[in-house]
Amino acid sequence: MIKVQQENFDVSAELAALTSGNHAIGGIASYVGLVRDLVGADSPDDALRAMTLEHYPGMTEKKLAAIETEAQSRWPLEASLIVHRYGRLEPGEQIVLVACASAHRQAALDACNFLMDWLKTEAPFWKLEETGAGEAWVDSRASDDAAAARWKVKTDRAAE
Amino acid sequence: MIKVQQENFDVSAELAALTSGNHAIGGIASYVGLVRDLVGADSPDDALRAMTLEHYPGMTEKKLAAIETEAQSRWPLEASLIVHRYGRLEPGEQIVLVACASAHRQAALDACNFLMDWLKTEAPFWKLEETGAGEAWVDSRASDDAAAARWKVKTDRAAE
Amino acid sequence: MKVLYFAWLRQRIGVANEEFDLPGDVDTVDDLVTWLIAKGPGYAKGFAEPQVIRAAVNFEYVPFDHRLSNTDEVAFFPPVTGG
Amino acid sequence: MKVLYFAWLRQRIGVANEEFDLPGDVDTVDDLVTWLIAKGPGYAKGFAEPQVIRAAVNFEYVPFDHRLSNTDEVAFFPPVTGG
Repeated sequence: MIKVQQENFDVSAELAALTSGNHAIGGIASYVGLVRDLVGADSPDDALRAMTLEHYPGMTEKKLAAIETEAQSRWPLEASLIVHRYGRLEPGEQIVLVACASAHRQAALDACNFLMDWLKTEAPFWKLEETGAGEAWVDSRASDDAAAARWKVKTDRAAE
Repeated sequence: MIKVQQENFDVSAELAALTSGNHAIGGIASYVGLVRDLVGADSPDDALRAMTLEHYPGMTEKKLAAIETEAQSRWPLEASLIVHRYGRLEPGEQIVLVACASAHRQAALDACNFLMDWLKTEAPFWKLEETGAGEAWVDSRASDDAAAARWKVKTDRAAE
Repeated sequence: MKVLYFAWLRQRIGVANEEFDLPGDVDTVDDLVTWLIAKGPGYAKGFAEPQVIRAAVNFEYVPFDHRLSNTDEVAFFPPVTGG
Repeated sequence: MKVLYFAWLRQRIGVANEEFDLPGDVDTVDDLVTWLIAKGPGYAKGFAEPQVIRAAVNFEYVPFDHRLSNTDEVAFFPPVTGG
């Protein structure tokens, strides 16, 4: 299931809905991404006040559904969920939830890892950071691209 | 933090307590183990009615705290949590929660995976299954031992 | 066709989306970028480093030699930073 | 010393734990198993396949050649199945 929303989410409620009544599920691996504020440690002006997530409505849902299908084809999942928020979020707030339920522990954990790597590099979201020094768009990280490349997902992205 | 308890746990509340006020945390990887009932699919007599987890009070807490320390020495974790229940549990109920919070996504996911592999093979818990056919103790699984061996944790276990 | 811009590309160009007929001399995404750059300084600034810009047509990532049709929805944006 | 038994080992022996003085001819965990087996049929049944039984002394897993002292807490149990 895919949810792209402004509202916050409750992890317990999402996991309960995902597994409800399915006793073939041995476990649920999940990852919750939070708005982090590391930059403010040294200089108060650098402290993150908020982050605004912009996305491409329509394409986001389509791409998230496609990668969820890909994960389900790679691992024996009983259920899966991606919740991704957009809009303005403050430090400590939840951004994203990925949850994968399976009879098999390692399948659940690997699928969760796969989906997070993909989200970082392929999901059409952009982050605008607000600090005391002003606003700045977050650059994509080479380490995220390398992590996603581990899985050899076929994409038709532009040659870069 | 280590909790060995009979009571159920609320994942959202546990994660919130783990990360509260720490804005250096970029994400939380977690795994929730559930009581699974696969055996009942074909024959009603084989259906799992409940599972009773026995443990070794004192040793359980000591071993869980030791492996949590080991995980914190291997990965840059901001916080970690193991909640393991004991007593009688029915299909669909939560057994265990492992959560690892870090600035770094992969560290959180790997540490969570490590702790779950360890719990399956080294934590002093035993499972008694109740079905229509009676009660039976669950054997340890060779696949769990192999998964734990990946991490090369030093143990002074008896030669087997 | 409909063209959308996101993140700092949207800010530099000054519009979030616009609709116009596919110009006669525009066959590919690359051609469209060249055509847009000629429209004004905001576009020129937005596409100053075209190698960092990604394109999607009808919600799928495409290379810049992808051929366009007049019914396409085309989106341009910087590298994504989700999760 | 205190000795504890868990899971099916506890059921076969019929007691969860017991306390007694370390017998004079018992030096190691292995010696203790031999001594226990002689105590009765429940113990003999419990330790019939000693290679599957694990031992802990003072909350740490030990090999069967581990030497015992009278103040030890010794636990015997089948392979664990946590998580």
